Amino acid sequence: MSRSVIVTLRYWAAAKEAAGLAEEQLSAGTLADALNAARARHAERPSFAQVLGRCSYLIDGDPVGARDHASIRLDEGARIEVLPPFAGG
Amino acid sequence: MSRSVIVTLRYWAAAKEAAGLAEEQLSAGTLADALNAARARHAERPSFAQVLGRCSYLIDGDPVGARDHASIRLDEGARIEVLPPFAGG
Amino acid sequence: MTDISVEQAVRLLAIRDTPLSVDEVLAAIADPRIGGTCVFVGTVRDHDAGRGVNELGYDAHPNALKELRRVAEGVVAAHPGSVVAAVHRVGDLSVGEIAVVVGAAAPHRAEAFAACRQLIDDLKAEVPLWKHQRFADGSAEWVGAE
Amino acid sequence: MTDISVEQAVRLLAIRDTPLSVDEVLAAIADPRIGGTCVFVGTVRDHDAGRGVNELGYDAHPNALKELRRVAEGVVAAHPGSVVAAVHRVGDLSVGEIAVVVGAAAPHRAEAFAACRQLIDDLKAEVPLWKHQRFADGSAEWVGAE
Repeated sequence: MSRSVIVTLRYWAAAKEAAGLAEEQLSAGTLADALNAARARHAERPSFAQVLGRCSYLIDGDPVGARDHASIRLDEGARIEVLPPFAGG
Repeated sequence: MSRSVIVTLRYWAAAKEAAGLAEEQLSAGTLADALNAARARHAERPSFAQVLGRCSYLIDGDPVGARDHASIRLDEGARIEVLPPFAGG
Repeated sequence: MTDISVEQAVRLLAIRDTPLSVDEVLAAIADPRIGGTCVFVGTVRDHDAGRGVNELGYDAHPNALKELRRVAEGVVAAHPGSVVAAVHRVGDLSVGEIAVVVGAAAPHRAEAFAACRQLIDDLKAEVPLWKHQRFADGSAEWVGAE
Repeated sequence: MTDISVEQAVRLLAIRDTPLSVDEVLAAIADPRIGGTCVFVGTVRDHDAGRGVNELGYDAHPNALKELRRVAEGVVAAHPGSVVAAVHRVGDLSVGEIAVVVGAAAPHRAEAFAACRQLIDDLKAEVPLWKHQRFADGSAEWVGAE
């Protein structure tokens, strides 16, 4: 695992419900590490991994888009937002 | 000319304006005769024939549609309505 | 969507010479089973093909309302589950005034848009209404009769 | 149609937790150069996929208004001469309440319909908003997250 930093995960809508909380901090090197850590932490909540699999992500406000999560190195204090599929209108 | 009957022509919108009147009576055997007679009667009004060429017709409320005008024999007192292209909305 | 008969699905049809209201059409097609409502509003523009327009006059043939009903029933038949309404103005209208409001509501937006578009398209093509444009330069013409 | 800048063509954008009004959107896009106005209204339906719905809750991400502006500017860029408006509701809504109103006006109806349809489609696809459905049987779910 590349060197780790403390990052914040901010969950929205269905992700917040599945996580049972709006925000949490954890240690990770890449975005993939952070999501794996979150899955491990919420392993007892069945729908968490399932919802996470459908989410898109922002890091400090910028969309991650289709980039490979394992290739995205996180900065100290990065803010990762977890967005379920949009359902407006 | 097949036997003639007295029919009424009722003009609408642009046709009424081109004819300079809403309604007139004339003698005709078929729809084609009636329209020819009307053209002759309003020969001095330049736009009349031009507008007539763009109109659709009802005879006693029934649309003439694409039927050949010369083949439509008129009944005594038939009411022929002259409808310019529709422009609602 | 429970089946609505064609008659029930046509909620409001009117041709009148008093100002039109979008709210009236919206209220007519409001329905708890409805998720999407599409409304088209035709208003008098201040120009046409580069010429300034002052006013518009609409005439209707006595068959107009009957034809509008036939068009509306055709739309709901083509879009099962949709409900529709259409009101058209006759008489003299100034710039900005509403000439026509058509609305269609359906469980989902795709049907609402499709039904609304067909309603205004078929109204224009099949309902005996005529538009007399009065230009700023004092001239006037019946639209579509040139 | 004289050129309107993209900014001017986006007349009204709002995300708010108070009841929405179609009239507000119509007024925002009224324009004497306009002949056709298309409005789409999304309302809370009393059922979804056969299940009775009691209430709907909408959440918005803080970026939502910024994204809505990007979407609206994309629509007017794709439909020169059109003017648009969009208002979306957040908070708890009962059956029949208005969740979204989008409107597009243009010289002719084809552009008005196309711009309005793109506006609601892109809003749904690109603006971070979420819908929480509360069913008559007491269960609830976030739409699209299953």
